Amino acid sequence: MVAGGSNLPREELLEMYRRMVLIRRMEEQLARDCAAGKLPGPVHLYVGEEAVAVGVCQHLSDRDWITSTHRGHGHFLAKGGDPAGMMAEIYGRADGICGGFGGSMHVADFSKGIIGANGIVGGGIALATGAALAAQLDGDGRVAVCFFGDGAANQGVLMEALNVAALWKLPLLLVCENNGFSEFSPSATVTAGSIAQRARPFGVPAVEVDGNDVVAVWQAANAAVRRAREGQGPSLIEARTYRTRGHVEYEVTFITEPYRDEAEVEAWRGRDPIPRFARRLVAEGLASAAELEAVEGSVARIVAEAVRFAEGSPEPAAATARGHMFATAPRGSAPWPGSG
Amino acid sequence: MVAGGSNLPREELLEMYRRMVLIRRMEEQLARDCAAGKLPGPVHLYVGEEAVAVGVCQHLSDRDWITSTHRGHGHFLAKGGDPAGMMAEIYGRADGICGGFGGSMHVADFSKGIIGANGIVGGGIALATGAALAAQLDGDGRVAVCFFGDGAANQGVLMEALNVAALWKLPLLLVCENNGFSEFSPSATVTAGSIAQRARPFGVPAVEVDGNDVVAVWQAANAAVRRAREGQGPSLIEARTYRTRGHVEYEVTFITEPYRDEAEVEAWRGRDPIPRFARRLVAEGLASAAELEAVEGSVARIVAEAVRFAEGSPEPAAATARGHMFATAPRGSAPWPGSG
Amino acid sequence: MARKRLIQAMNEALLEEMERDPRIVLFGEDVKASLFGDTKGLWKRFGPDRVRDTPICEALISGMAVGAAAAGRRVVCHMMFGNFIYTGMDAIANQAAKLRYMTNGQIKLPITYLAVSGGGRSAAAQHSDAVHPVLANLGGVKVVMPGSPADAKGLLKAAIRDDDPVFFLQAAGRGGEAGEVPDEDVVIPLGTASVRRPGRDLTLVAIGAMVRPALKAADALAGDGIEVEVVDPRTIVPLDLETILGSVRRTGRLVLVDEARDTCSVASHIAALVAERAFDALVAPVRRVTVPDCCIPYAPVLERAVLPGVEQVEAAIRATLAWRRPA
Amino acid sequence: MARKRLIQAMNEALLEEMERDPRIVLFGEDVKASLFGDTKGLWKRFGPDRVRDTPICEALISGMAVGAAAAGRRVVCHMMFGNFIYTGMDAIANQAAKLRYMTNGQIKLPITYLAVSGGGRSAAAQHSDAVHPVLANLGGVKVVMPGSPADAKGLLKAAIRDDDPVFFLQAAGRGGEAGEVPDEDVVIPLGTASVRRPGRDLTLVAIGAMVRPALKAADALAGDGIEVEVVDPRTIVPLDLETILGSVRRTGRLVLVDEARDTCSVASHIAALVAERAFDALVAPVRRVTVPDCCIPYAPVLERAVLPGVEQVEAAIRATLAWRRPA
Ligand SMILES: Cc1ncc(C[n+]2csc(CCOP(=O)(O)OP(=O)(O)O)c2C)c(N)n1
Ligand SMILES: Cc1ncc(C[n+]2csc(CCOP(=O)(O)OP(=O)(O)O)c2C)c(N)n1
Ligand SMILES: [Mg+2]
Ligand SMILES: [Mg+2]
Repeated sequence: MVAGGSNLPREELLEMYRRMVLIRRMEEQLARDCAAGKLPGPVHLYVGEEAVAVGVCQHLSDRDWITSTHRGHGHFLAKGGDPAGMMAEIYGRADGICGGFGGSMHVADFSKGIIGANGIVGGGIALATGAALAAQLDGDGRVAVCFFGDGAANQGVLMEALNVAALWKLPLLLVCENNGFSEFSPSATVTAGSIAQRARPFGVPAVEVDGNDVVAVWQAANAAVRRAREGQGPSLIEARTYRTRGHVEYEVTFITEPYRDEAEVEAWRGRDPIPRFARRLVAEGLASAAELEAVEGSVARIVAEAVRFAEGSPEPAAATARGHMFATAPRGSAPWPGSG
Repeated sequence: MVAGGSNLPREELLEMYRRMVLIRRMEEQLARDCAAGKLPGPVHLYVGEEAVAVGVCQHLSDRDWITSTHRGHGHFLAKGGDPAGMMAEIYGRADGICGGFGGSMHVADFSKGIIGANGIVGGGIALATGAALAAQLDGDGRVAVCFFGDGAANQGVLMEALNVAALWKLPLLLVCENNGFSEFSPSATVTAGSIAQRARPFGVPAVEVDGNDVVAVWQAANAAVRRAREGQGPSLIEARTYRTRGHVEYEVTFITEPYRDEAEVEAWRGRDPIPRFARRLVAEGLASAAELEAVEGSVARIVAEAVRFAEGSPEPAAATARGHMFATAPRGSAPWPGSG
Repeated sequence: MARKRLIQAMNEALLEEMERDPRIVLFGEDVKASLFGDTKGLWKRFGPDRVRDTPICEALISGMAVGAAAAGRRVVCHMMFGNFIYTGMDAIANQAAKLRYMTNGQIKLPITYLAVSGGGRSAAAQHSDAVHPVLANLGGVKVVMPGSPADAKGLLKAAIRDDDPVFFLQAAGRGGEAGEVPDEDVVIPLGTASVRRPGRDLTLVAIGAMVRPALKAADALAGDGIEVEVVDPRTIVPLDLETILGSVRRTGRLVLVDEARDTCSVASHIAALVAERAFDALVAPVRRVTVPDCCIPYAPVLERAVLPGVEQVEAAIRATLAWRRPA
Repeated sequence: MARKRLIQAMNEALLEEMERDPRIVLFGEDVKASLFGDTKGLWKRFGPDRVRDTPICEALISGMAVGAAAAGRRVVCHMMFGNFIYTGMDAIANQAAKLRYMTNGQIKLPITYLAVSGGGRSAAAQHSDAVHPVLANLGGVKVVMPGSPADAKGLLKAAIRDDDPVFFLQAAGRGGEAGEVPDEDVVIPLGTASVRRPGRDLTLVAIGAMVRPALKAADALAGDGIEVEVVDPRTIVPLDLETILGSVRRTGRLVLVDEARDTCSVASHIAALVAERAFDALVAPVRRVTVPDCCIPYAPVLERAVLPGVEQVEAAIRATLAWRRPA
């Protein structure tokens, strides 16, 4: 028996459930940490959208590439990034996955194919296209997946990527996470027409999918990833979802007027992908309530361990602040100015 | 009786014919001048594409705006720009329409609504969108028209403009001159799918039209300009045409291998919009061969006068080279360096 | 005169100028919600025609500003963060900075581009660049960097009334900085530096966000009887070189503080100008306190290490004063 | 050793490096047809997988280079004209220059961006900018500007083999310049200046296209017994400051020639470095011969007036030598 008529084995379904819960609990921790003033920089949480990252990344291995967004914790964790390394990074610690140099908007792990979160809206699109080019040249069936928001879909580079990927039949999957908002602007005010349709003039297949249904996302991604691996070129998936938290964690401190209805948020909370998936797993007899509880337990331990790891990690050393600018050490470059 | 079932009066048809001939003869002169080494900079000729600029600009007054391309002589003249001022500009003379500061790729006359040719492929798209915004705020029915090539259609800014113009219902007309090439790359190698279709996902109406048929262009532009003036928003026209000369005048000196079939060029020469229109005018009894000859005569005088004017104009004064950088003279700015 | 935050001063300037000139149109991403507070209330006051939220498409909006200005509007275009200026750089560098010149002065381009610039808030590399050196090198755009709330108001008014493209760069994290702001319609002409503190021993040129640490360092040194003259150029293009040269001619010593990466910084440029034009007045090397040629890191301890701070400024001043020509 | 044009030297370097390393991929607009000749023949030799014509979309291709490099390729990305670097600036400034740093050195980004830069051919403002100061200020990209065909070959090889993003800027109009080019596999390390002519009276630092007028000016002055040392830094980032400082310490005088707009030029930056590090050696003001802060005009007479030429260089040298400390 498989959920919703998918061919998904039980283990895979449970693994997806586990990942969604992991993302959620990690971010709930971050929300508390932010409120407590423990995070040095801004964080954009993915709460409510977990099914998208998880449903897509379930098809990927470490050898596939993803690019992500400013709302990137979910993609990082779904692709197999280390929770402790991420937590330490967002805490700004030396053992962070980027040594404290990047922070929330730049969590990356190239050894896992995670090209990283991105502070530039739309910034991942060209990177993913380039990774897809590399994958095509490698010729061993890798794919590149680009996660981007509905707001990012208005950056022209999306259409540039559709054009090149179509022409070159690149193994690229463009995943638009349409959560209804571009910061504080509702989509209707800044996004004309349909995003999925934007792929069509280039001959790139596109589907719209319920982004709060992890199985539906899995299915859409399954077809698209297979297409890409087989050399048939790019696809676009528009996943309809919603962010139930703010655009950025401290937004109430500077956004003085509401930009959306509380009722709308409530309605979407009712469509929360995690309980929804849980109900389905239980209803279809694929998991017991106890099993799902056990997931919560194991995830809670991972989160606690991540916090412990992050808190125990030292601050980076000030003397290392110039960091790794260049791989080939520059000869004869002027020493740090201001040194008198 | 009107040509091709259009509602165009004879005078307007003859005026369009006259403009097309003017553009052609001006550019043939420039081609000779270039071959003779008389032009300081590169020139991109519009030969074979005149029907597009003329068919569109026939709907515009000096109060409407156009933006143009590196291949901009035709747009400049079709919109009522002064032939002598243009010629002097391309010769690099003080009486050029831009005082010799701009040259071929920057001929502009704001008093005629000509925001100007542009050396940046796609550069006119955002400018035209901004002019359309100004026109909308003016509220007196002005429109902005953006001419751009098929190559420029691959710049993402086109899609950004489609989105904003659709959202704001801007009085904008996007005219893609699809001449089959992006420099030396045939469209099929660099442009996926259909350009006209790219407007659809934004809800922007788009038509394809025979760009070598001035009446067909006139008709398509008629509907689009009326729509824009009435506040119904943007449109896109894709005009299929061909440049029968090179991308740039001296290309044979550096493009050592042919990038297109001579037979293809020949076939398109057979569809040359000027003789084609001439035949039609005569066939439909709208003009006599003698009348069309008279057009040639009057145009030849204009071209000769333009050359005379340009040749008689002095070179700009070296002391003025810093030109008009700022409208509000900067206080306390450092004088010209290198003065010792 | 009333005590106000810098961002409030900007907000007032925008409000007053839009009131004054109905041809002003303002647009950018989320200018209605207003992330920083500078555009707060404008949408309500002036309506959706004159105040427009754009989609995220910096390449378009930076160029739309040019088109709208060329077609007769006075434009305020919000670019949000300095780094997004790179995203919209094409139309800024190729159109805004050139269209007037290329067409022999046929048009004016009255555009004010707003952005926050620089670091200091753990926003990391893609939200913390100080972009003024890049803009200054373009030649065709003016660059304004207010160092106080009062200056912010007077300079923003001047920027908006100016007939050229002006970048008004508000220091990140300085929006909350409070100071006395005049109630009257004060317009500070672009290209006039401000001597924030007189002194005879050394000239300290500090730009934008760096004015505060510069003043603190000067204060601290005053305790040791060292009198530092703090000059805030306020605008980078145009640059009030005369005030700087005049000061250096009196003090003979120059230190510059600039929150820019060192290579091709404004600090470097002013140092070069002085080394050319006031060479005979200089009695010690010209020192720069700048950001090393690296990105702005996330962790606060790292970020503090790369951004110029009071101690570095003090150290540079002391070293300059202690310098003796080798025998 | 054989006499070759600079563009041929580049073409050879590209060909030899692509032969040497099959992981190199090259793309850009019309690289198959090759407007400048640098990529001529590569498509035929290496096929459509490794040599790709892109559509016109600089914002994408500059970022694709980063993605492909991050995913393990060595990339050559042709940006055509320097001004189009502005069009692709977002990914250059926000990704190429930062991705390695932000991720704590997890990756290398071996990318060579090619472009012609600067004026001199009546291509007007949108095809004539010298973009090296802007790039140098980004901190995260290297900048190479060859001053001769031999240097072009050796430096391009070094750029391609380098594991960081490198901009290789060929001076517009210098592609035809001929010179002796070694046949062997000579690689010139980035960050090594070249003393093009020794001299004891004055140090003349000349960058890229400016090396030629600098050498001519030095030649002319030699007739008057004035010995000018001409230093070509060859790479701006990294900068071989030691060679420059060493020369100034010997000569005591410095003139810089840079085909950049003056404000925040590389000339300014080197002047600042010298005014800091070799102040005691200087016996005269440091002069810059640069482009005024304006656009590059079309008409030849105007363009000649704004681009540094032999006479201006000569005049600056003579003025520097004639300078006496006011009594
Ligand atoms: C180039 C650029 N422009 C603007 C911003 C500021 N910004 C950050 S997030 C955001 C909205 C993004 O919307 P969307 O792509 O839908 O992603 P979401 O936040 O909804 O996940 C904006 C405008 C940015 N980071 N980068
Ligand atoms: C931003 C930018 N990229 C590249 C170029 C170089 N270039 C000049 S014309 C051209 C081809 C333009 O093709 P298209 O838009 O179809 O116009 P056409 O020349 O066919 O009229 C290119 C690539 C440029 N001028 N600007
Ligand atoms: Mg969104
Ligand atoms: Mg074309």
